[in-house]
Amino acid sequence: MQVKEYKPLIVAFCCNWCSYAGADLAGNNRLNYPADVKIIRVPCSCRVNPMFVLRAFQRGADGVILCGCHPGDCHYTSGNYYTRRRMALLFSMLDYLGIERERTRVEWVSAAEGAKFAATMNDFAEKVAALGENKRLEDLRCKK
Amino acid sequence: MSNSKKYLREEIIRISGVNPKKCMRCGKCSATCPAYDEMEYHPHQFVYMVENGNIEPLLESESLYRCLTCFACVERCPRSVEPAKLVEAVRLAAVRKQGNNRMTANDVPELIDDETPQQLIVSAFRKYTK
Amino acid sequence: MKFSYFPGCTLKNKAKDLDIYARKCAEVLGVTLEEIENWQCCGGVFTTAKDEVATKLSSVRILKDAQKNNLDLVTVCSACHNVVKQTNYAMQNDAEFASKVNRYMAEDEYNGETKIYHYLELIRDVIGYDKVKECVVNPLAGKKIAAYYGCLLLRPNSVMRMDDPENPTIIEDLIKALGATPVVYSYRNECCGGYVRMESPELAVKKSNTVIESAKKAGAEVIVTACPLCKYNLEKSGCDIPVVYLTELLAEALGVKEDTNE
Amino acid sequence: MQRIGVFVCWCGSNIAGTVDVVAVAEALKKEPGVVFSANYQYMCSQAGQDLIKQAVKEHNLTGIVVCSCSPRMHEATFRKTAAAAGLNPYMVEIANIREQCSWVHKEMPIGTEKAIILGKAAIAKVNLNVPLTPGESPVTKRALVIGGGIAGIQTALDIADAGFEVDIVEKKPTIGGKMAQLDKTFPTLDCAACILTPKMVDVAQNEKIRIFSYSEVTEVKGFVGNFDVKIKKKARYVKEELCTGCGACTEKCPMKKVPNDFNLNMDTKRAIYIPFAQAVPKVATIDPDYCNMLKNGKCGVCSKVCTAGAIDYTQKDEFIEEKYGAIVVATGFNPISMDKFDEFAYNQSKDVITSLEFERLTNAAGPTAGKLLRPSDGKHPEKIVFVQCVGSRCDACNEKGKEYCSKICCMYTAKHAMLTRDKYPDTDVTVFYIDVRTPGKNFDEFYRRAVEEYGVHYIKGMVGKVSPEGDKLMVQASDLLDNKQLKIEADLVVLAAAIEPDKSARPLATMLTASMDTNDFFTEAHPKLRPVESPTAGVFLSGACQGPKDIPETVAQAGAAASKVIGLLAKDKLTGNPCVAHSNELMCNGCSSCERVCPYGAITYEDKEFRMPDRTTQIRRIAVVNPAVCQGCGCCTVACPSGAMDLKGFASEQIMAEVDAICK
Repeated sequence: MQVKEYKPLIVAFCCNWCSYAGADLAGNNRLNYPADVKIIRVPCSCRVNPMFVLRAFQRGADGVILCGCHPGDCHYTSGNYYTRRRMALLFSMLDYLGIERERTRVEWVSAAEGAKFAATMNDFAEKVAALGENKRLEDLRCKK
Repeated sequence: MSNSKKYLREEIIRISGVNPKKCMRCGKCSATCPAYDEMEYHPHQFVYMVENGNIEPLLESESLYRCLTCFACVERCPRSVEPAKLVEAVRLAAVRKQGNNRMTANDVPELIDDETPQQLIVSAFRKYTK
Repeated sequence: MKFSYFPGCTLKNKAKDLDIYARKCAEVLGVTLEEIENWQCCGGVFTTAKDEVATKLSSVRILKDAQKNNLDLVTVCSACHNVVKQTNYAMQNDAEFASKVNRYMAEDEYNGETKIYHYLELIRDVIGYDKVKECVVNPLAGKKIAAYYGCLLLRPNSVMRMDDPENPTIIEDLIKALGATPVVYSYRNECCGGYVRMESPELAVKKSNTVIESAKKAGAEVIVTACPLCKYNLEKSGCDIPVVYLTELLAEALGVKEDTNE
Repeated sequence: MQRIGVFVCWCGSNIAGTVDVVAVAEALKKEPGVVFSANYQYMCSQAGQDLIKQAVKEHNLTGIVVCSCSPRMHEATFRKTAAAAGLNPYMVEIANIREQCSWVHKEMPIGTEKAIILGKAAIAKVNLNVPLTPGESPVTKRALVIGGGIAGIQTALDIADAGFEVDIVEKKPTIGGKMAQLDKTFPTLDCAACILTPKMVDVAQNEKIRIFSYSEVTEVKGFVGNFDVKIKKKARYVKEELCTGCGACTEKCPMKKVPNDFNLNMDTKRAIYIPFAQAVPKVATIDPDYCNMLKNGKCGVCSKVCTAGAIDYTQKDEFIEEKYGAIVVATGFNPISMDKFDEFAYNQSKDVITSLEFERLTNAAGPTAGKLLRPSDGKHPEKIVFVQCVGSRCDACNEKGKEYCSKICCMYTAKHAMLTRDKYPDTDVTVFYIDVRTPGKNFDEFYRRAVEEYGVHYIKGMVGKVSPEGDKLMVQASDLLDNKQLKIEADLVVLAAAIEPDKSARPLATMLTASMDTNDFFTEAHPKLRPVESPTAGVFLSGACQGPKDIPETVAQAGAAASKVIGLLAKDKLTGNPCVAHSNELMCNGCSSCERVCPYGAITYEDKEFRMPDRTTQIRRIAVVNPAVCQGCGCCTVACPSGAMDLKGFASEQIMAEVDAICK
């Protein structure tokens, strides 16, 4: 029997103005990153409700990453600062619940940083894959 | 390109770690080379000939032993090609062949004097023998 | 301040002045050089071939010893510096090479952690020219001195990172600190042909003469170098102005030259 | 339940090469709500759009999912298609299976699997979409042009010509830019000043154009049609409105040793100066780093000789706030520093110069009054060597230069060589080149003339080292065609330095949230189809800030940028973004959390009467979002503790549905 290769499931929330454009630029430049990364477009990283992150983990995501504009560059002036604070709290709580720090990340990627986007995703996917499947929130997972 | 030429080219590229395809044929390596006049094949020709697998003539050439390893070509190449490393790789490919040592211990006494620094003798062995 | 020190084989034989004065001057300048025990010759030239491993092991051991002593490493000879620094760079940046080397290193695994200073960098970055100026007792005022860098100190700059490889100032600044006048000339960073001295002496003479002529035209009275091979080659090629080691020059200015002249 | 149509685009082989589009269309057919699924080579083509329209009619679709390129590329296209078919345009969602799938993954099964998941997420979202109607915002009918070189000048003139007001912000004391420093222009050899200065005068006299010279943009807020910009007018210590530009002060100022940057520091100017005779505005400026009066209060000569009373040593930087509908970036270029190329001895000999310095040396208004003299000893050079491609076309690993071709050097070098031979037939001119690149109207003919009629020696090969030897320069170079190393004795060496974007470009891009490439050139919205627009709405690009360009190209692009600006300013209203926040008044408890995080002040509170089930009335404080001010960031939705605040188009439920679809 062939053992199915373990593929992590990664949800990436990208702000429309910088990071989503950065992801597009990575595409334009044909910079590869794992297909395990699935991007959800949000207007600003500050649109990401901690609930969304929890939901992703409950539904079986192995890693969640938020990408926004660099500090000071937010299209909406200050959204990314809120993201940073909110996620710092959320991630420390998740850490307490046993979801390793490496499974969550906030990263600033500008519209010009296609290479950084791809590098970030490669690195994140590698780290998440190294941790293996996320089982810690299994009990909390919604039963389908 | 014949297989043996291809093999030799891959060997030189592997030993040197140089990618000759980066060259844009500007000739700055040869423009800056202090040993140019003493060389039959010049640095830019080394790059071009390795790229084309035309390495046999280089292996036979005295040019291999005229390169000063001064790295002027490496430093000034706008394309980061590093011609000196190619010269060294071809030279090694030549001296590594059985019986092809450029210099033997017996040759040394004639070539040195009382003041010859040790490093010259050591480095000559590094460069010209295997 | 204490540093690990690697003199190299030539400095133990034909270029004793380079070594002795380096230690003397370091002491005057408040630096202790602790010679690495049981070192071996670095090999005199860094082979750029990726598949040459054994020839670079002695340099790796020197670097590892400095790391064991928990000290940064100081070198004086240009050739040794070039070889050790290029080896260290390869250990840091060429994972395949490093893993091959470490197969020879038993429990002494090494991955390029040691920081290397050339004696000139030690003066510029650690001691400082101001400190040198304070310690000068015999200012070399009026002397027109040409710094000869050669190729080994500066190139390849991506590894050596000592100074601007095309317009360096590190030796000139030292000459100024010693009270003398530096002579800047165009061929100070061109090769003297030292490495081909045995293989094709006529070429070595030709290249040396280009350097000597360039320095003399610019008004040099003395040529200063950090490389025993350069010194030998320039002298053998008929240089009619003195060629001295930079540590000799330094010792003269710091007033410690006579002490060691037996 | 929605009736959704799924349309999978091949994008030729761009998508179909890595994604099995048929399999994607088949798989998505089974998703809840999907009643129709199709694939087509180019969904964005007319035929592709017709396919969508037809499907909407035939299958009574209420929602559309297009699996195609990035929504940043064609979301607007497909929304228009939906509208044309009678659907609300916001019932369209795009699954990005090109930039974020087929282009970044190599294997067909992996790409196909991911494309299906992305399609499912989009379908899950559309299932929860509701029709949205955008609000409208007014357009401020004034444009801002940043940079007053030929690019900025041309753009401003063209916008003003259409009847709109334009402000030019120029950081130097005068407009004119690099072109003002040039002598002649290729390939026609007309004098730069003769064709530029009339345009500068036109700008000065145009009542629609204001020039903020010696000024910088310090802050940009707002959005397309409604930018709020703060401009710093640096203190020039001269009252602009009083100064007549007579120049008396610039002759009497005792501080004579100020490096003259207009002549690239090859001569000096006074501490109070007018950069050049035809400067616009022709107003003096005091350099505070050199003025004795400003430094230690001792002098005041300029104030004494100024009959207009224009000198004001107490002047302070002034800040101006202005509203604009559109912003044009025209920040231009500079030659790169030659510090890292000292194999050419630029820092070791005064007689090694850059091409821009050569331009000043041959300019009648330059430091030598147009006589070609060596900077070191003022002697006429008998032998000149030009070196091309200094710092251009370098490898990415090379720390010294730029990867791109600087584009203009081949032509200006041919010009310099030709002009030298024309004026001084006794001077020997040699050009070292790697390639001569002359793609332009009459360009190659021009270069051939330099060779054939003017006898310029072109040698294929690069210079390796320049050695100053006495008063000569020994040039060591390759002659590749002759397979020789040459050693040439020259009197003057001219380096064709690569060009790079002005240093002010990067901080400006940050302020504008406009994107740049790794070389700091501004990125265009589309490299072929939208070459003068930045991806940021309302920001346009003119001239070399977008990439190396010669003058004809710059002027063409400047005009194109102006026409885009005019098209924008001609509108009275811009249709806004309907994806704004709104509060569910039944859930809102009036806590003000949302108000505190809103960066636009779009949220206010009102007391509203609610009828309770027991027929009593209750007055409660609730949040109200002003849709014209809200920009739709969604920060408030997360801050809201009761879940009353949500964002249209990106509702919590919708995003959650996407998460579920992806994690299934």
